[in-house]
Amino acid sequence: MSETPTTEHSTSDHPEGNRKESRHNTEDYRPKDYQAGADYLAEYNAEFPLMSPKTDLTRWKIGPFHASLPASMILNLVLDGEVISRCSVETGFLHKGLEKALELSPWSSLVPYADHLDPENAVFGELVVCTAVEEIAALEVPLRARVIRLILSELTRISAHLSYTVRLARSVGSDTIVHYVLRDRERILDLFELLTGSRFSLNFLRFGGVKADVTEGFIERVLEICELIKIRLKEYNDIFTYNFSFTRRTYGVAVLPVDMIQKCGITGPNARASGIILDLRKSSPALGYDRIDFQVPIGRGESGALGDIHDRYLVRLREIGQSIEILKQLTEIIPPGDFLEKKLENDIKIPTGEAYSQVESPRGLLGCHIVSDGSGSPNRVQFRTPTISNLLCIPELIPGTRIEDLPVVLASLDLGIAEADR
Amino acid sequence: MEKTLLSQHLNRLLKDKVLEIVPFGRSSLMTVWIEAKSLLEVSRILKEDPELCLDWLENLSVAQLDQMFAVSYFLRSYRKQNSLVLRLSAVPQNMKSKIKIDSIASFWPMGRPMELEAEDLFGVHFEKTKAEKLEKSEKQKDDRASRDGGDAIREGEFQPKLLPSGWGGYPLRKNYVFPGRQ
Amino acid sequence: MAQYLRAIGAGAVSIAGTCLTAVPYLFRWGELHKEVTEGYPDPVSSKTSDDLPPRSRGLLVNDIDHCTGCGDCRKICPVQCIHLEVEPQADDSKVWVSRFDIDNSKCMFCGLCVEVCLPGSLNHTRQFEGAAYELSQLTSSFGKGQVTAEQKAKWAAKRESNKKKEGL
Amino acid sequence: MNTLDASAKLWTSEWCRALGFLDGVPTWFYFFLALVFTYCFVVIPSGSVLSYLDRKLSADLQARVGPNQAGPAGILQPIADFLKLLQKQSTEKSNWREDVWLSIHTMALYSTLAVMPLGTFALMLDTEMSAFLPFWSALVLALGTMLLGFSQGTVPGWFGGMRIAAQTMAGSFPALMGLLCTGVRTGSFQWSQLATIQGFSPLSWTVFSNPFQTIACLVFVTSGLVLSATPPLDGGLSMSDIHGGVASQLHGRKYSLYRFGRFYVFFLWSVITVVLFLGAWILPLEVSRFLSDKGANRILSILELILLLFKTFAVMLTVIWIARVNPRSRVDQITSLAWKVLSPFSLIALVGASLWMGWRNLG
Repeated sequence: MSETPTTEHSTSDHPEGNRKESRHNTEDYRPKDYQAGADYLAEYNAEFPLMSPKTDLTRWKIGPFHASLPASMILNLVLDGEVISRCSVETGFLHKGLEKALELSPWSSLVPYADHLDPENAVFGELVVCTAVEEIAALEVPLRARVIRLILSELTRISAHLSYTVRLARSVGSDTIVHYVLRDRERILDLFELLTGSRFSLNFLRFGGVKADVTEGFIERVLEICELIKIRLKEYNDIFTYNFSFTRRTYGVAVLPVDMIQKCGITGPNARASGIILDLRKSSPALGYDRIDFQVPIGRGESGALGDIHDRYLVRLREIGQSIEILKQLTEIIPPGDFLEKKLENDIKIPTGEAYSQVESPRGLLGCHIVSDGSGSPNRVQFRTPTISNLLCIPELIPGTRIEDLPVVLASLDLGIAEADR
Repeated sequence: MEKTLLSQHLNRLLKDKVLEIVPFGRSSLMTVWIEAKSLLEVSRILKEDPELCLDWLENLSVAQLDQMFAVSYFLRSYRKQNSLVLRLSAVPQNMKSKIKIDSIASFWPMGRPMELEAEDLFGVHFEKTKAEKLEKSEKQKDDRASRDGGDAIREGEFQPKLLPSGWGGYPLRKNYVFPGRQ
Repeated sequence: MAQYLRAIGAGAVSIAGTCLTAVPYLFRWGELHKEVTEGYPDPVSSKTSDDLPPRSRGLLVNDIDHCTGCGDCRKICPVQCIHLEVEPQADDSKVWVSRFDIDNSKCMFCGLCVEVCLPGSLNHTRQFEGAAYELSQLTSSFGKGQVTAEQKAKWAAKRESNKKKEGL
Repeated sequence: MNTLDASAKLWTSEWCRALGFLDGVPTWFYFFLALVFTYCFVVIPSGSVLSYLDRKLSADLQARVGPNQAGPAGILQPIADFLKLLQKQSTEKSNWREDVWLSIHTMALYSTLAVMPLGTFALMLDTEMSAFLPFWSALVLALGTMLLGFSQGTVPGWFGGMRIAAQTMAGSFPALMGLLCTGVRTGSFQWSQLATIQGFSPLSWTVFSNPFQTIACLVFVTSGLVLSATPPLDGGLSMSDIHGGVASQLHGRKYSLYRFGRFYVFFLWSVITVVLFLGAWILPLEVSRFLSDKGANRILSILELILLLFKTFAVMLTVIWIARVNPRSRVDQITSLAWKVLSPFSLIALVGASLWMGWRNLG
């Protein structure tokens, strides 16, 4: 459907069609040096645009659904041959009204809703909400619960980076590694199911702790999976990371320079791949990583260009390795004791106040600003999501690449459109 | 920077533009209340001050407390450990009208999508400065998009459009009525 | 020239190495290289509800005899998928839960309702197959049924008499 | 035309008699019958067998099971696929340009059945030109695909068509040079000559006759992949950015026609590779002499066909194996591979092979 370059399609994904009307007007594109005037429009063939009088540049509108897009959004490309010369991005197709829903629902349902902020990294949505609420209400989290939270978040980080690998491999058309990686991610989802009873929407964290203690054998299985993933990482390197075709498609493509990162506010692995050491796990002791010995992998520019697609991929692979180290240490230091201060009440009230909490999610810095007015539901819950910054850099990053690189570049940026649109 | 040092420094820098410096919730952050009209000047000072070096707008949050809208800018520095919350309040003429605040996108470009979101959902219109508008129109003189008005898509931009154009009301305001629930 | 030849050699070696990495899978050598597909409706290899971990959150079930009709679950549900109607019974401490519907198409299986259920009547089953042919079949009803007007009047009369007794 | 008449008659008349046809039907009928026979009993079964093997092989490589529902071990899956594609109807409005180009390119494509070398008795066109004719199929396929893409008027069609054309242009030169290398050894481009100069034992195959022929064989296979846009060198059919290029607008029966044409070029190319370099259909000398002495030409041709198809499948499965585990290359990288790597090496192979032959003849 969406590959037809000009005709406007699905107006049904938005309640009102007139939003699209305005877009229609800008449908044709004239290069700046085109002088023919009004007769251009008369000859313009709307059904088969490529049969219109030839101009140097082609306009191609991709989206909202297309194989090369990692999520639903619209890309307006101006193509010079196969090279993209300009591009604009439009999102908002997955707007769920999450922030409004959180305002309307009681405090107790904050956590299950926060799962849906970014379904892939459900724990981080819960974590950021819980940390903020605990700060407002001055709730103390037992040490055991903190460690369980850290174990869950590191497992999620591994799973998120594995699915990143899947998306990147799919975009370059490598099928086999996709199946290997998904197989291993499945083991992590099994662990979530064992601990929380659900694979994606965990609903496990509570204000002041976690819902339940670890089940029997959970810690052993975590260690088992750490060992397994370690073996698998080597296999991924053999089959994919340093594959000739893959490196040829990623070395030096779509380099994110440092000034663009600072201009767009990019955080997380994307920023670290360009050599910026920016990790809340190290800089913010409140997250509880201060007792753990680990490194923050940054891009090393092995391909000759620091911050290209391959660097972004390698940083994530190395982060998986570091997460395994963290998990091993966490399983050693997990203390006995309570896992929750007090059980969930039906109509829980949080005192008046506000808090801004940050966590280091797999995509970058995830922040949450919660304002409470002392009533049964929050006054305002606002999320600062890393994907917004990643989207902001696309119009500057993409021009100059070929359209075959477009899916690879988009996949390498790790866009979680669910959290960008909320 | 130390908390007390920071507030002293801010008082020295901004002089009478600061209304109040209070702690942000229970955290170690400082909230600097300013007036809406002095926003651009304060932003310029904060960004260009070599000691503060607040070159990163981490978050932009709007919250409604009764009739009053509080706009908070969470500022941070890439190179230094500084961070603070810049906050201003605005009251719309009535609950259906837009609020106009100056846009800080010329200082912190990463704030633009968040501003657009707030505009969609809260009806807080972040006005671009005249210089910026001029630059934009220079750049897109030939483009049909600019002739069609502000709603059209422009090249080289990221636009989050959380609501269809012409959507009635601002969903995140407290008095918002859901369609079909009058 | 040397660089050109080296690049060709590196490419050939890398592609051959990649192909060889997949060879163990071809012959299923060892535990690590087994196939992992689980056929879904296949009774031999697929997961049944018994294979699920103990905390698995499946479709909800309400043991209506123990349900007190307090409505805590309805209040806490983030998506408002529980519809509850109760009638006061003859005995003041008891209620008749005439309608207890869970809309499975809305339910997000968060499990909050199970957590707050005081009598412990609401529980998760291990059942995870909720597909149905009609929309109405997606609602699972546990209510005891609507009460007739006669019965209502009877109970009301009894309550009145109870009150009078107490008053006396 | 003599060879044509003779071989077509020789090959098909046996079958006609076996099937109860009368003797004395015209030559063109034999010829037609041979084409239909080749298509129905060689190409289509090979396609279905190979699609099954492809699925199973990639499933095994990817730690999956693969087709397992249709028939025992999913062996009926190709038939199920075919039936499904027949049922599908196009949702798009029919586009006459598309129909025209699709049918033209299909007709041109299958005309190369006439030169398909399938055994000693299954050579319909055995002239000095016959080895060059398959280029016709690849070039026509590229042209047809390009025009098909242009006629669709969509961006994927446009770019898919352009890329296919560019790839074929880039790949045809080294492929031609690789073919010339074998001609240097044989001194002829007749299929029968190209085949009979080799033997059953691998040592007598052209590919191992001298190092330059080995280079020529590798270049020939790789440039064949470039030429026919077969994975892993199928930038023009890339799924991730342009939805498979030209195929993105084709549905149902049209798609199956197009898709099978793609397979046919790949198959044809592998058959030619086997005939040129990998010992063709040549059985051990004792076997073929014994059978021809007995006059059992039918059994002989069947055995030859089996050997040829076995080798062809081996070549094709190797290519599929490489394609499954390696990422897809970008189209500009593919064309640069063809121009900058394959072309120089094919020239080296040609010069080297000529000098080798000359030196041996002098010695």
